[in-house]
Amino acid sequence: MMDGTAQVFGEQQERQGAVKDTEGYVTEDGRQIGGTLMELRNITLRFGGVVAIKDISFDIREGEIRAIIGPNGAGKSSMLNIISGFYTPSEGELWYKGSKRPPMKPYEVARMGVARTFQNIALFEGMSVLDNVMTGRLTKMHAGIASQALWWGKARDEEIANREVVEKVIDFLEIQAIRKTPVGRLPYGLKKRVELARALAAEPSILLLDEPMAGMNVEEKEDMSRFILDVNDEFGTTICLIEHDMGVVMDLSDRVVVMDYGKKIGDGPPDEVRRNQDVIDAYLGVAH
Amino acid sequence: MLNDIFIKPFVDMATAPDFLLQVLWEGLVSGILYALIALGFVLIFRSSRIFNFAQGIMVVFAALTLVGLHAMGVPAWICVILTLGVMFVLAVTIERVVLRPLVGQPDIILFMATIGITLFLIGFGEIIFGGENKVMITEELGIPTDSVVLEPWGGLLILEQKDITAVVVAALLVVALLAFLNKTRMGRAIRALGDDHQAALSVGISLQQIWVLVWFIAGIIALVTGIAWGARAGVSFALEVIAYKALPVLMLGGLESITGAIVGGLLIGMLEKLFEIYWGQPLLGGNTETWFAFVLALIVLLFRPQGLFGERIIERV
Amino acid sequence: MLYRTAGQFKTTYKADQALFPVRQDAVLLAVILALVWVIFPLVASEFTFQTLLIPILIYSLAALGLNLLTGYAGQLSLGTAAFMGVGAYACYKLVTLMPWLNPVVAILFSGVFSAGVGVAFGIPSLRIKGFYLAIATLAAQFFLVWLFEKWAWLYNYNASGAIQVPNLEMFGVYVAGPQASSIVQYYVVLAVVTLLTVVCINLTRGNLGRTWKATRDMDIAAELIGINLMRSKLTAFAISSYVVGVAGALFVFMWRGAAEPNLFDIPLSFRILFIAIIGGLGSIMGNYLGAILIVGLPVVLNTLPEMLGLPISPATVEHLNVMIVGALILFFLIIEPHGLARLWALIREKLIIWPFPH
Amino acid sequence: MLDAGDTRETLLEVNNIEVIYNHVILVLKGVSLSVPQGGITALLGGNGAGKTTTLKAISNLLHSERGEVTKGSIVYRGERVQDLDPAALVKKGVIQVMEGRHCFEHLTIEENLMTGAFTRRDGKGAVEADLQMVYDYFPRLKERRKSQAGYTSGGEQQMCAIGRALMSRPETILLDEPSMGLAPQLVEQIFEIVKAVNEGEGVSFLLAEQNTNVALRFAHYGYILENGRVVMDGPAADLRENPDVKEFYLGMSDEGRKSFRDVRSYRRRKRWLA
Amino acid sequence: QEISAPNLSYRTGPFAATGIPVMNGQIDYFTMLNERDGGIGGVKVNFYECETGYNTEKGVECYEKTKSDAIVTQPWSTGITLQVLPKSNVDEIPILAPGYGFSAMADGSVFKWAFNLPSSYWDAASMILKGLGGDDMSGLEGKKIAFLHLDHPFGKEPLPYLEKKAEDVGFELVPIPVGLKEMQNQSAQWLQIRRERPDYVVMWGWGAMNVGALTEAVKTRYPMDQFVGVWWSGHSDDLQVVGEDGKGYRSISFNAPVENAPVMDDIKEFVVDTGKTQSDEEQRSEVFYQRGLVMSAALAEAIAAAQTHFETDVIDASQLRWGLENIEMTEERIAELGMTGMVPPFSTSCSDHTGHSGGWLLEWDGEKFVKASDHLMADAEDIEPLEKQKAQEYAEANAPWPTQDCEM
Ligand SMILES: Nc1ncnc2c1ncn2[C@@H]1O[C@H](COP(=O)(O)OP(=O)(O)OP(=O)(O)O)[C@@H](O)[C@H]1O
Ligand SMILES: Nc1ncnc2c1ncn2[C@@H]1O[C@H](COP(=O)(O)OP(=O)(O)OP(=O)(O)O)[C@@H](O)[C@H]1O
Ligand SMILES: [Mg+2]
Ligand SMILES: [Mg+2]
Repeated sequence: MMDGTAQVFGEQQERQGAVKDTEGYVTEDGRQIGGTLMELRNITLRFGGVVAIKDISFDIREGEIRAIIGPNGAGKSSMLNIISGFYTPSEGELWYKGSKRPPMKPYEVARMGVARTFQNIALFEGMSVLDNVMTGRLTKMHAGIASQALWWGKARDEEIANREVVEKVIDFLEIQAIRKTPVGRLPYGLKKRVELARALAAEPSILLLDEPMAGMNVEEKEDMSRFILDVNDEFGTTICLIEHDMGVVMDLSDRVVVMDYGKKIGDGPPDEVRRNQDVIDAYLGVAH
Repeated sequence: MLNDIFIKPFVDMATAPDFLLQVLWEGLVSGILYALIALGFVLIFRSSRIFNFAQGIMVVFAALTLVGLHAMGVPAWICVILTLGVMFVLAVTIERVVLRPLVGQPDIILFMATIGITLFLIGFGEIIFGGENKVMITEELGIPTDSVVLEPWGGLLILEQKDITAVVVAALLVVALLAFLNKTRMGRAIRALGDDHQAALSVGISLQQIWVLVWFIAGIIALVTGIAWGARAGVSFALEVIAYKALPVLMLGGLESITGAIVGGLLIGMLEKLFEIYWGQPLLGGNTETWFAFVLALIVLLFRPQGLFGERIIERV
Repeated sequence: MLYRTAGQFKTTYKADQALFPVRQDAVLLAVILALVWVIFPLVASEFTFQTLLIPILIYSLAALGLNLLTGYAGQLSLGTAAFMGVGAYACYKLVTLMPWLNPVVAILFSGVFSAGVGVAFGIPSLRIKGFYLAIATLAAQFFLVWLFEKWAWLYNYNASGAIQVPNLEMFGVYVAGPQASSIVQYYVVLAVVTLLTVVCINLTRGNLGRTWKATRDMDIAAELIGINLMRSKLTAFAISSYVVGVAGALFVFMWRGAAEPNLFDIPLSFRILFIAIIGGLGSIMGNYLGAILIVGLPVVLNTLPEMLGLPISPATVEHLNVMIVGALILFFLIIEPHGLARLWALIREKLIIWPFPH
Repeated sequence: MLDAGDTRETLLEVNNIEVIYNHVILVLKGVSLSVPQGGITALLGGNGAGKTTTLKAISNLLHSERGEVTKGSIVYRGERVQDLDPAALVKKGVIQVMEGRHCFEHLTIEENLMTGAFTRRDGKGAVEADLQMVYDYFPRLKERRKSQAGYTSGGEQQMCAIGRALMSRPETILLDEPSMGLAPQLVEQIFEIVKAVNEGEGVSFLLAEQNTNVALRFAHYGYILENGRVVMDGPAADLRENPDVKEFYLGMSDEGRKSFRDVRSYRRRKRWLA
Repeated sequence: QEISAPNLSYRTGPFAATGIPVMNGQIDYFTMLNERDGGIGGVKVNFYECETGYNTEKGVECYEKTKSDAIVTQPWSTGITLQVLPKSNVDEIPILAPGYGFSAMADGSVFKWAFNLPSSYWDAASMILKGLGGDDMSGLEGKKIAFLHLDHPFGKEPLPYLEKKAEDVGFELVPIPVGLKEMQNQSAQWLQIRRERPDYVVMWGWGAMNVGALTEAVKTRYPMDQFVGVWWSGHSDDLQVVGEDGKGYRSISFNAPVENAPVMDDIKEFVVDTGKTQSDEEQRSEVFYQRGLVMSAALAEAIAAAQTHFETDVIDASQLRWGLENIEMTEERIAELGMTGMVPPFSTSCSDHTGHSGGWLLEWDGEKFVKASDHLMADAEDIEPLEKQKAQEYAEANAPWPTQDCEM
């Protein structure tokens, strides 16, 4: 349990409970990837008659950057929603840190260290950037109502300690200047960055990013890529991302899952996926 | 106690079936009248997501105008036409003065604005028409006022002809509205507007035109409602409180649904009457009609959060 | 440049989190406090106490309670009056069952009952949203008022069915009931309101406040980032109803002196909703501005024709009043839908950059 | 394809407009641009540059966001249009496809498309034919025609929004970030459709886009917006070759495309106007 | 120099229909006195209105606003009465609630500052029972009486008395409450009446409730001659809605309309013809307007009595209190006032703040109300102890409560 000051943003995450039985691998650029952090087994998801995901299995390993790609409507976002507990799969199981995850409410999932961003930005529009990022730390604050009401003791200490963590995230993502701006007024790209900040503030062990770079120009994508790589690098955060920009996906990710019409049509390192004929037909159009 | 709750009421129903029929009929008639108010709500809600609290006062206002004009010696049918004119002017004014500047504001702000309209109309109406109770010009409008007396099972069942008229008119109105909303270009535009008015604007749907239209139709419904209620209970500002009853009807039926408004109205009208007569009065000291509808709607909503016929709430991320 | 913020730097997060980071605001607050604690009591007449000062404070408090729920946590409530009623009846039972109880303690304690009732009627909010949720609060509204009427135990079986505030003493001074003087009641109300305002400010700027605001702005996202919606909504209902309940107890015990059940009927709920909305949802200060407008305006309007010597009959004045209040609500909504508080903020922003236009 | 030198009749002209939100936030600080008949004009620029605002100013959708054009003029076919309501503008043939899709959630895809034809008066048959045309362009929409738009995927919604605009038989389409969130194949496809519509039906486009790469491939002329001002404009081909554009908008350096992984140090955006 | 006597009127709101004619009558009477006699004892009476809309909050506001120079408060609603009653002790202003308010206010030793002349609601209930069951009410034995009442302090007021009587006389009492929101739509209540088949329906109605009840009664074909209302349910306008169908309906009243009473001539001469009235011809001939006159006459009598007793023209509030305790409305005095037949004689005293004038049953003949009974008197034997008991309870609940000693 975290009491606010003991552990601040910037320290290495503890990797407790990770399964050690599956072997990790070493990436091209020499990073050590750990064992399986999360595993999805035979997931199927139906909405009434629509089958959004059909019998898909894949795993996410500790410390890796995992991408999910596929045409629109393939079921990628739905997959993230399953991981973060928003949808309950009609069939299949989900294993996390070595044990089968029982059906859970989304907030319980979040408290287990899963943070995410959303395809259609889901910021709290009525709050300032700072407050939005502070919500990322809600799960780490435990002061009672009485203490909060009087702004005394634990509540105040926690507030200051967590504020420090949040300021670090803000510095990291270079959004200091807009700290006090209401997010409603921000341009799209900055909103995406604030969303990332909110997710990072939770110090997750796994970070889910749903199209983090949609609506950005190249330069901004470069910045965003940088942030993602640094998070992964410095804090060892496992990242699972959905993205349509093939340049980004191919450059950043360690392994890629390709989905089409709810089915998995490819899975492997970028180079392999890029050459997969099914993938080219269904998604890429031309080889990238 | 258990006997009083679970057995006696049903025994009572079985032993006096004619009375039960009368209870149901009374429930049906008030249900229809609730539903009429709810219809006005639904239409406006569909086209603008505005929860139009002013529908109740529009009913009063329409009825008062009608009666007031008649008192000035204008023939009944011309009164109706003039009243429609007044309702049209009202629709245009509301659109110009209130809705247009408030486009795109949060729902609750618009809701509040309609309460502002309500207050304004109450004050305005009282200055013009005065607060006294007035008699609806039922006969002058050619509505039959006799009653039909039936004797099922040797009992007694009294049906007022004006109630029967109200039921028939309401049914016609619903059919017409359903056809309008689902089959016409305007109807589609109204529904589109309710979903996303920015997008509606961008495809060239004119908010102003549609809102005037919709508020005017709501005004027509208000006039019909006003005549029907007025014929039953006289016309005065106290009528306004019945508008509250339209709220549970709406919620039960689903805020966007015409069918819902009617089904909700009938359900609530009949059930609250049954409950009051067979449970409320003997066991709870009566007057349960003040809350029964709300609690009923609440219970239904717990199982169907969008009401019986409402549109499914789309939750996606 | 009266309102200059330049040059006021914050060196610690603590200082940055202070209530009034801008010095001028602190000065303004000091002036207001001096007015309400010292100047007003010195100059106010009985009439001013009874028709302006005390009701404005009590209405502000009720609106504040509602604002926590609707403005901060995003749950629309149309049942405020009923929850006030619960507070009032609870307080009445407390002081009649335990006459030795300190009246202020009784008032503060009676909020606990309305908090309980509030939570019960808040449970549907877990499934029902938006306007549909209003039905739950309306059910509370109508059901509770009915209960106040039918449950004779609540009003000690007296014939009129109304509750009447007995004379209550505290430290040898009457604080409630007909014998209590207005100034004493004013101070009691002011103290309670000040206390609860401070509490509400703290709650809304801290963790709980952020939880509520997140729930309000986007509940799905809130849940996905780890907020337990049930807890968030129910605490909002509880705390909001608590404040509203205390306001209800004050309403009857420190001001009205007596209450019939239908006092707590829906028009009162709407009135408080007006105050909260005109003042500004999601703002603390707005409630005070709103109350001043909604409570003060009719009083002023009523005296106006007399002062101007206009020969308008009292009934017409009343009708005009209703009309004007309606029109003003529209007017304020149109010029600033986010309420007087936002209007003030806007003016402040302009003052800060004044004399430059942007 | 149109050439840079080709001078055609100017359809839409924006002269030095200024836009203020909420009475205080100055967003556009003097933007001028023109859209020729039958051309595809691209409006490029980073986040918050003011592209959307420019488009909304043209289509008069600012009003409901508490924004207003305080200076300058917007002229369409020689007529000042900034005081018209959006519906009147649609009747004149200018329609906007909004950023972020904005489909009518509770209407089916087909009903969504039909609302696009709201202002048309040329009879059922013509509308029906155009519906077929849209389905031909977007077969995916035909598959999902009976689904409520709220339940379709992002890409499907984008297609629906474009299709809906086509249904009004416009002369000019203001297209805001059509590629956002679309699979690469689809981006290509949608731009192909834009091109096809442009060439086939003679519709002019004003296109706000982040995906500079594609945009400059399909557009004839481009404007680059930074911080509420136009900082550069020129024929698309020229812009593609401009070294600044290359570096900051196309992500190319002298050695060709750089890997996102290799951008080790954060690059500061170069400002044309500091 | 003038005497300030404000009236907390309600010409707006849901009950305006009942309020307007009474208010008109009240104010017209004082206008007449001012015009004809130059006031009372040579001092003009400033009888002005403060509009409450029957809203308690507004009422209290009016009370606070007017109390500085007022010699009397006429709160005009049970809710407002409840609130100003305890205050009047502190502010020392008499409350005059003619024909409404607490019945127990009759006990002047406890309610030193409150007056509800000339008859209380318990009196009304008692007179109705007598009117239906004969002087000893024996005709009611074994009968069933439905008590249709507004679910509000006003409507509940006669219940303690009726319950007691039901036990004593042996009739069955079925209370049927009508919610404020159900006033217009009483079908549930009348279905209940149809099911219960009561021998009589007694109505404690107010404002729009009356019309609602009458139309339902006509619809369910309840015999009108078994349907009786309190005096607020005897408004001609309400009956106009059912017209001929309402024939036979009765209402108890402490005043009766007398079209050509001498006082009406004075009203015509000094108020109507000078254009100082808001009433119209038709209204002036009706029960409610004339009730307003009677109420004002009683107040004027009290003022006059105080003036004589204290030998001063401009009396103050506490002097008026004495005056209100010493009203002598004898047959002769009534005749002098030109009100013969409009109100029964009565007198008040220190211990009796009501006067218990008694009244008549008025019957709707299809067009107007006419007297339909002899003068009825409430049975004091039962009512007096009840008054004492309830007054005592009230005083205890509101301790410390100042009382006065009426023995000396
Ligand atoms: N709540 C829901 N109810 C019904 N259908 C749904 C729901 N959520 C998703 N779907 C359907 O499931 C399919 C997959 O949707 P999803 O959003 O996962 O696609 P995606 O791969 O993220 O596409 P995109 O790249 O366009 O975002 C779509 O056809 C969509 O219509
Ligand atoms: N409703 C609004 N109120 C206040 N400011 C706004 C509003 N809408 C936009 N802005 C501001 O205007 C500026 C320009 O926004 P705009 O949406 O036009 O940018 P854009 O170029 O379309 O960016 P993006 O590529 O992210 O869509 C931004 O800084 C934004 O914060
Ligand atoms: Mg997706
Ligand atoms: Mg944009």
